[in-house]
Order: sequence, then C-alpha cells, then structure tokens
Amino acid sequence: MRSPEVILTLREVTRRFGGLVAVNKLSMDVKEASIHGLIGPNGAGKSTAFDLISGLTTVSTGEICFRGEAITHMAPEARVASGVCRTFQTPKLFDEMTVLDVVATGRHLHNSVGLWGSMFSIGRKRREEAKTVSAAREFLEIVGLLAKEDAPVADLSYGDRRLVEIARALATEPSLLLLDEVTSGLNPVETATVGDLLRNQVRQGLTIVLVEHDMKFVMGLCERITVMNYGSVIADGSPDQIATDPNVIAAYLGSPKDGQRSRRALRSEQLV
Amino acid sequence: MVLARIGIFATLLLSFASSAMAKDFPVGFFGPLSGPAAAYGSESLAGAQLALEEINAGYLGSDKIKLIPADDTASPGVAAQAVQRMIDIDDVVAVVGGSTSAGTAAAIEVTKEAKVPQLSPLAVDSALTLANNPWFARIAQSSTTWAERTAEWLKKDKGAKSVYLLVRNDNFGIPLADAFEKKAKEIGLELKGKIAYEPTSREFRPTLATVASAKPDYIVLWGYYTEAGLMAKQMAEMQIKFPFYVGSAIGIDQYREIAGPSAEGTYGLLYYLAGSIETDAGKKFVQKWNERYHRTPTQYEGMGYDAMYVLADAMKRAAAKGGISKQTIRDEIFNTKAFQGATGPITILSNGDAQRPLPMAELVDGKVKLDTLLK
Amino acid sequence: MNLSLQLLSGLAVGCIYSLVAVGFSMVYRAMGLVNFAQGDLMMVGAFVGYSIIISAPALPFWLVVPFAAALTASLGYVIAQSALWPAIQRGASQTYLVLLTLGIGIVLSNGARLIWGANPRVYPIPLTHETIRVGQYPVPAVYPLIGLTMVVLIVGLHLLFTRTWLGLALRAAADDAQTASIMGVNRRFASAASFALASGIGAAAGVLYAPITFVSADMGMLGIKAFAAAVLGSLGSIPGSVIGGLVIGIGETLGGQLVSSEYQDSLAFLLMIGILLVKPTGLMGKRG
Amino acid sequence: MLRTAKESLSQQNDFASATSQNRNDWIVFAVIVSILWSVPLSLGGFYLYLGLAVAIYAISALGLQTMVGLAGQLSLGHAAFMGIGAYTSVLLQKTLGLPFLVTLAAAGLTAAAAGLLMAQLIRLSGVYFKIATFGFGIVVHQILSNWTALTGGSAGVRGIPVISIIGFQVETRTGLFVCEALTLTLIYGLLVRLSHGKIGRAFRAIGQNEAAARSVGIPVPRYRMIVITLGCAIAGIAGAYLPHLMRFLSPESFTWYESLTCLIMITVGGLGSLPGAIIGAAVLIVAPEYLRDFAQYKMLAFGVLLVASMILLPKGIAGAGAALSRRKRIHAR
Repeated sequence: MRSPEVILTLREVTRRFGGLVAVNKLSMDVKEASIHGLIGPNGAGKSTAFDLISGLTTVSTGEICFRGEAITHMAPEARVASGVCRTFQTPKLFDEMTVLDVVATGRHLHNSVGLWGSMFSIGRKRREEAKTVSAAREFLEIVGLLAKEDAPVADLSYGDRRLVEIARALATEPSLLLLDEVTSGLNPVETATVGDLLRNQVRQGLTIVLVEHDMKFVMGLCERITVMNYGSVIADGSPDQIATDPNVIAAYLGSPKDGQRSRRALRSEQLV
Repeated sequence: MVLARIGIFATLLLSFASSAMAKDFPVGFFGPLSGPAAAYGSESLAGAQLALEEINAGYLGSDKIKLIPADDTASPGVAAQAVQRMIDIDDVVAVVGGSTSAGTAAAIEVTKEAKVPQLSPLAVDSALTLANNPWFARIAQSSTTWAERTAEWLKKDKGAKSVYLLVRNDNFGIPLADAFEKKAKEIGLELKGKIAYEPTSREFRPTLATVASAKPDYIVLWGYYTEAGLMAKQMAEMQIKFPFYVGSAIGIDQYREIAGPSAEGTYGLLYYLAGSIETDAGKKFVQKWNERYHRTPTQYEGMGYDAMYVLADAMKRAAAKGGISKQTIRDEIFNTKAFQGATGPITILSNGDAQRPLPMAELVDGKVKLDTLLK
Repeated sequence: MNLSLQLLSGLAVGCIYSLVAVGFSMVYRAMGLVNFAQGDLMMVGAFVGYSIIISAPALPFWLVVPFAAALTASLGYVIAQSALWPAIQRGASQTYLVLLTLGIGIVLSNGARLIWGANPRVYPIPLTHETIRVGQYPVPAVYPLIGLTMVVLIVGLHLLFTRTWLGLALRAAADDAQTASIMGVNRRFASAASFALASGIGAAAGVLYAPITFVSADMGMLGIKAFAAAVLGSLGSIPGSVIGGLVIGIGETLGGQLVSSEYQDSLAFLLMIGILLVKPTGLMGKRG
Repeated sequence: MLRTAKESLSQQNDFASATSQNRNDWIVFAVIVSILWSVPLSLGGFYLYLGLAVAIYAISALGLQTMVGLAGQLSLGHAAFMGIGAYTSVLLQKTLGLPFLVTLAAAGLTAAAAGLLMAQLIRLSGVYFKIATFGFGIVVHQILSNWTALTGGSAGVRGIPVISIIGFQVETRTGLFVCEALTLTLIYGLLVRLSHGKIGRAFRAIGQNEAAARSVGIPVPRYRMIVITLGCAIAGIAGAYLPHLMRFLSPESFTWYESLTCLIMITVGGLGSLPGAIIGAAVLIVAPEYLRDFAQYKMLAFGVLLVASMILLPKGIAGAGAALSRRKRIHAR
C-alpha cells in the first residue's frame, strides 16, 4: 500500500537502448516534502532515470505515478504542468538570453497569453508580462542572482549558470524537483548556499530528488537514498543504512572483500 | 566668291548643327552572362558588340548607339528587374535581348508596360508572340516553326516514317515538342512515343533502352546540348544506333566533346551556320569574324550580330522618316522586310515572329556540314 | 534492352553516390555537421583532375585520381581549419553550420565557374569514349576502374579506422572527446583531417564520374542525391552510406522506366522521406 | 516575501531596464519603417521598383527569420511557399475574379496549410528534417512546373490581373508600393510584438535548447509546428505580391536558388533579428544594381558574404549595429 504522503512512485521501470538495459526494473517511492537521493557510480542509469521521470525518454516497461496518477506516457511539458520539473547534468540554458529572460521562460505555463494575444492584445499582454517578470525576479532573488538579471547567461560563471537553472526550474512552481548533479562544478561556499536553499524550499513543501556525486552533500541533506548500479537498485534506505550497506560499498569501491577499508573510505569522503 | 563663302559657311554651320544634333541612343542588352546558360547570353552579346562597332562607325550617320548590357542569370525575376532599370534609369530607346525563354517571358511584360521595343536574338518559345504584344519582336523563329520545319524535313527529305520524341521538361522543350507532335500528326509521321525528362538528368540509359525497343526511324530530341551529348554518348556505349536529331546542339563545340565519336552523323537545325549564307552580308560577317577572332562565328554570335543590325536598320529608317523614338523604332522593326543580315534575309512578321532561312546540318568528320537550307 | 546492362550502369553511378555519401557520413560523425559543400568538393575534385590531365597529358588516368584527391583534400583541410573549426568550437547551432557549409558550397561552385568557365568540360582522354566488353555487354571502360577504386577506398578506410593510430584517433575524437584527449588527439586536427579525407574521397568520386559525363560547376547538385543516399543508409555509418548509394544508383536506373520521368527528382526525396518516417534512423540505423 | 521600500523601488527601475530592449526594438522599427516608406516614394522611378522588390523579399525574409533565426527551425525550401502563395492568389484572381484582399488571405492560408503539412515532418530528427524541407521545396517546384492544367506549367502565367481593393484599382507603381509597404509594416509590427513576451521567449528557447525548453513546460512540438506554419504563411503573403511586380509568373522564380537567397538575406542581416531580415533583403536586392559591371561575380560575392558574415559577424549586420550602439552607450556612461 502506498502511504498517503508518497508523491512519486516508480514501479519496475525499465528502459532499453537496443540491447543495452540502461534502467532495469527501477522501483522507488519518494515522500512528499523530502529530499530523496539517487546515487550510484558513473553509468548506473541515474540520469536516464531522470529522463524517464521528466518524460524526455520513453519508458520501455513499467509505470511512473505522480500524486497517484500514472504519468508514464505523458508528454514532458504536460508533466511540468502537473508539477514535475528537472535540471540537467550540465546546465542547459538559453545561451543568447539574459538571466531574467531565462528564468522568465520558467513562467511559461503561468502566463495565459497565447499566440494571438501575443500579437493583438494590448492590456492583458502587458499585465501578464509584468506578472511574469516580477515572478521571475522573485525566483532570481531566492538564488541570489537578482543583481545579474540583465547579464547575458553566456557571460556567467559555471556556478551562476547552475543557480539560474535552479531558479528557472523553481519558477515553474513544481511540487517535485529533479536536480541532476546540482553541486558539480560549485565551490564549497556555493555548495553550502545551494544546500541551504534546498532545505528552505523543502520546508515550504517542495519535494526534491537529487542525483549527486558529492557524498557529503547527499548524506547531509537526504532523508532517504536509493542506490543504483548497472541500471538496477542495489540498496534503498536512510543515509546511515546506505553508508554501511556492503553492496553499496562494493559497488563504489570494488569487491566486497575490501569492505572494511571501503567503508572507511566512504566515511572519510563524508568528512572531507 | 561671296556665294562660295556663304556656301562654305553654310556647310560649316550645317555640319556643326548636325554634330550638335548627333545623339547617343542608349539601347539595353540582357541575357544570361553568368551561370549554366551563360554561353547563350555572352556569345550573342559578343556578336552584338561587333555589329555595334560597325554601326557606330557611321551606319546611323553621326548618331551612335550606346549599348548597356545586363546579366539576367536566366532567372525571370532578375531579367524583369534588369530591364526595368534600363528603362527607368538609362532611358533606353530599345532593348535587345532574351536568350532563355523564362527570362524573356518576364522581360516582355516590362517592355510592353513601358512601351519600349524589344528585339530578341534567340528566344524561341512560341507563347512569346502569341500574346499579341506589339512591342516584342524576334529574329529567331518561333518554336513552332523550328518543330514544323524539322517534321517536314524528316518526312520529305529523309523519308522517315516514325520518330521517338525526347523532351526537356521545361518551357524550352515542351512547346517545341507539342508543335512537333501536332505537325507530325498532320503530315502522317508516326510518333512511336514521347518521354519528357528532368533538366537535371544525366543518366539516360533507361530512357534510351525504352526508345530503342520501339525501333523508330529517327530519335528527335528537344533539349540542351549537354543532354544531347550525354544521350549520344550513352547510346554509343549501349551500342544502340538510330539516326539522332539534336536541334541547335549540333552547332555547339561542347556537344561534340561530350558525345565524342558518337556525335558523328547526328542531325540538327541551327539558328545559323557560318558559311551557309551565300549573300554578301553573310560572307562579309564570317570574314570579319575570322580576322578578329581567328575562328568562324557560332550560331549565337551570328544571331546577336544580326539582332543589333535589324535594330540599327529600323532606327536608320525611322530617322529618315522624321525621327527616332521608341514608337518609330517599334514601327520600323515591324516593317523589316528581307533585311540582308549575316544570317540570311530577315523579315519580321506582323505578330513579331521572323522569317529567315534555317540551316539543317549533319555532323560529318567532326564538322558541321550543311544538309539543306530551309527557307 | 537487357536488365543486366542497366544493373551495371546503376551500380557504377551508385558507387559514385556511395563515395560522396561516405564523405557526408565521415564529416557528420567527426564534426557533427551536415556538410552541404560535399557535392561541391566533388566538383572541385573533378575540375582539379581536368587541370591535371591538361597540364600532364602523359600521366596515366589511375594516377590522376590520387593526385586530384590529395589536392582537394588539402583544400578541404584549409576550409575545415579556417571556416568550420571556429564555428564548431564556439558550439554553433546546426542551423548555423548548415548555412555555413551552404555558403562554402556557393563560393566553391561559383569560384570554379570563374576559374574553369561556365561551359562543361570533357576529359580529353580516350577513356571517356572507350567501351569494353563484360561478358556479352559493352560497358564504358571506366566502370571497372570505378568498382576497383570503390573497393580499394572502402577497404582502405576500414584498415585506416581499425588498424592505424590515426584512424583510431579520428574515431576516438568523433565518438568520445574525453578518450581522445587522453590519447593526446587534438580535436581540431582530427576534425580537419576527417574533413580533408572526406574531401579527398569526394574528389576521387568526381574524377571517376567525369569520364561518364562531363564536369561543370553545377555538378555539386549531385551531392544532394548522395546526401539522400547517406540518409537512406543511416547518416554516420560508412557501410550504411555505401548501401544507400548503391540503392539510389540502381533504383534510379531501374526506376526511371517504371515511374514518370518528369517527377524523378521528387521521387528520390519522397522515397527518402518515406523511409525515414518508417525507420527514423535510416536503413542501417540502430534504435535510440 | 518581505521587501523593503528601497528594494521595491530598485525593482521598478529594473523593470524599466528589462523593457528597454523592447523599447529599442520599437525605435528600430520606427527607423526602418520610416526609411522604408520615405526613400522609395521620394526617389521614385526605378528606386520605387527596387522598393517593391525589397518589400516583397523583406516580408518573405521576415517569415523565414521567425522560423530560422528566432525558433531555430531551418527551412531549405522557403521559396516554394512564396510560389504556393503567388499561384494561389493569381489563379483565384484570374479564374474566379476574387478581390485581391481575399486572394491575399487565401495565399497566406494555402501556404500555411502547406507549411503545416511540412511541419508534420518534425517527427524526423533534426538533420533529417532539414533535408526533408529541401525535398519539399523540390517537390513543390516540380508540381508547379508539371501540373500544366492548373498552373500553366513551365510556360508560366501571363496577363496578371490588376489589384483591386474595395473598388480601387491599384494600377500605378506607387499604389502597389503602398499596399506592399502596409503589409510589410503590419507583419513586421506583429512579429515584433510576437517576439516580445511569452511566445517570443518560448520560440527563442526552442531555438536555443530544445530539451531545456521542454523541461520548463513549453510544448515544443506544437510550437515548432506553429512557427513553421506562421513562417510559411508569411512567405505565401509575400509571394502573392510577386506576380504583380513582375506582371508574369513562372515556376523559375521559386527554385532552390531563391530559397538559398532568402537564407542568405537573413544570415547577412543577422540570424534572429527581425530588422536584420529587412536589411538583408535590401542589401541583396539593391547591391547588385550598383555592381552591375561585376555581374558574373554576383553569386560568388553572395557566397563570400554569407561565409564572411557568419565567421566575422555571427549576428549579421543588425547584430553589428546593435553591438556598436551598445558600446557607445557604455562609453557614454
């Protein structure tokens, strides 16, 4: 039985590319207003899992439920409308826009002007546009980039690009946010800022799934963690359970015999 | 003495007056000078320029013609714009030009609107003169004439009973083929079949195989020289042998190069064949061209030369009758009767079409040899 | 007329399409761009071959092919280094790259028209008009040479890509930029080398095609059909390009009789679009 | 969220600066439109004729710019849609005697329908779609040349009817120019409006990164279809004027080379810039008139211009102008 506060459920979701099984019978439950980690070595299938949940790739078999409704075959834009939004492993922005414009694209579904309105309406278009811009500013303020709103995104540092992407995702007002390696390329200060930002958002009711390599970040932030290797789930549990799971340690650091040393390594990584 | 003085003075005055009245008449020339069809435009321009040198050396008395050439790249839009510019900015009194059918068709609408006479050296599309456009004439025969003369010649001179038609699918090939088909039916020349091919085609083996299986007496092509060359070449490679009629392609060097030895024995109808015109004007032109360029003139060079002269002749008559204007030039162009041109005597008919001899030729020993001069 | 003869000429033209299509595919894999100038490079190669024949009439024809290919490859190398690489490095969009190669194509074809003239050129060698007998059929003497060159080039490319360091490096640079940089391969060099190689192959195709027809500045339009061949067989796959080229070559020759010749060009593209709608990655394409 | 008064004040200023780009677009619009209206009409004669040609191709280039420059949907068969518009309009005028305003709308609608048909091919992935648009152009040209019963085939259509608008006969060049310039102004203005705000942002997002555009909820396939249809409809409207300029209509005005010319126009003018499309059309039509003695180098020059502008000025003439004015502004500060 699904507990009432579960917002996202994956049931034996599988994705094959030709002969290769990128995601194999992935099942997981994500609780509302929590941070859920999805970790695993390179090539484990985490980003593919994100593509499946966000709809950029089609599911071969299995089912994805969001708020109790199957979204398995829904178009990606429809999933955004129902409250699922994602970021990418390397930030995908719109390189010829300004920071404000990029975040404003996140308000697309919240602006009621259509093709004709965009050409022929005067007052409504202006009002809607003003709403879009002021909302975009609010989200820029949340990530602390309001001062750079007029800068072309092409001129931003890597860390700022990440933040703009997060602001753009938040601007869609999702109830589930999928963050793909949100800390890679960030310095420790920026990482800490992002951590605080996410905690703050969760406190306001947002659910987050994190694909992450920074163990310290994951262990410190997540309530629950799912570990994948070669497309399959090898462990699922609280950060403490994961840190001591022999399968996880083996997956990260080779054979199970080296368990003791690996565990220490995992712990020490936490301490870095 | 006094009288003599007055006489001298009067002569001086007159010559001064006439030189003051001598005018440069701007005349436009357009045709494809670049692109794949450049040969038509640039060769007829070269012919026109030689004629112009002679004309400006006193043919119009002290008057001169100033030629304004433009490139139409064989595109209708560019042709219309180029001609419009000649009329609006250069204020031309006449336009010589139109080498490709599409370019000419667009240009005649411009000259008609502006009431400027246009004389085309090469355009053959019969639709051009069917529109009853009083401002357009040409010295080339219409496609109907080309096709009908060919059909008659095949039937009467060559005793052909059946033909197979190959047609370039554009407004050069289609009107020729249609007129040919009609005439063939009329005179009882059997049409074994007709295949229209795309202008971009280079592989004709399947088509030729179909043609060969129909066993016609003659294969008649209405297309460009490149296709004619490839067809002759591919027929030879397939070891198919039928008498092959290639139209004006026969007079083009590149046709013979592409076809190679297989060009031998093909027939064609030319605009003009150097040496086929036995009149003084015909001989003088070939001789002059030889002196200047050390070769015989091509058919397009001959046509360009004559177009310029027909225009100059009309201007000369207009001047004699009281003045050169667009209207009088037009009238006199349409009054052209048996003008002794380098390409033969030329008469302009009331619809703007021309009457002129057409040389039917055969390739013998790599040389274009006159078969008959069709009057 | 008999079928086998038609099949032979379809095969010969198909080989030409294949070679140009292989060039398309190599460039697409190495640089991720659709090179609309590929057909024009073939045309330049054919003209270069013409100039070689004119200036060195004693040179045997089979030697003209590598010389013309080498010269055109150098031109391709310069184009890739000077015009294409800066755009690729900047991460320019596909649209931009297509427009860039279109522009290069215009420059090449109109430049060639100014250099070699607007009239078509015919190779002044006996081979142009010679035929030989294959069994009982007369075929142009250049056909065996086309087949041979095709086999040599494809085997050569296979060996290059599987046996030599350069080939492995080029493949690595195309497939996995990280591995390539570990191997010490300069991506810029690898891209330019692939482009040059593709230009050279295109030039060889042009020189071999010339005796069948003639050389003219608008010959590059043939490249568009070769592109359809590459797409048909799956863009980026060399065996796919070869098969696509042969399919289009034979299909055109045999299909010419079956379908209306007025719509020949349309049919080639409708066929391509149809196949793509059924199988979006081409005949040899893998899923996903 | 709490905001101090000072913050909200600065926000208002920021709002002004964010809309300043929009204001600049309208200033450029005003400048371009006033040049467009004043120069050909005051010079008259052949310049008016050039103005007619520029206006037609500027309209067409605006359509292409919206598709290619703004939304990144490359079309290699744009001239075909001008052809569809031209033939639709003229044939309806000639055979049914419909008034020009009706046939103009019909031209836009038919071209839009054909564009929508082509847009179905967006199922094909990026590169394949591009070559399919090329194929589409070839197919349309062949239909125009071969469907003799309807289009008159390669011989073309003669006797183009005079434009008549609610009883007024547009017989003079000036009259035709006023019609064209009105159409151009209207379309340019609507496209500037479209490019501002939500829809324009969505188009640009799709053009710059499709996956990211989907990730924020922009319905990418639908928007791609919309922009392709829109661009083609505009080409159809431009095409409807062409026969009235040339007084003759032939399939040869809608070949691959014409499509290529349209692409060169928007690239030289600046990919993605609406004024750039108009500037590009003007440059490509007017410049050859001043270089008539070098006619044989024309296409070579266009090719060189295309490559050079892509390498040296990736944002075209309009982009260079904008960059220059930005630099000036910065210096002024």
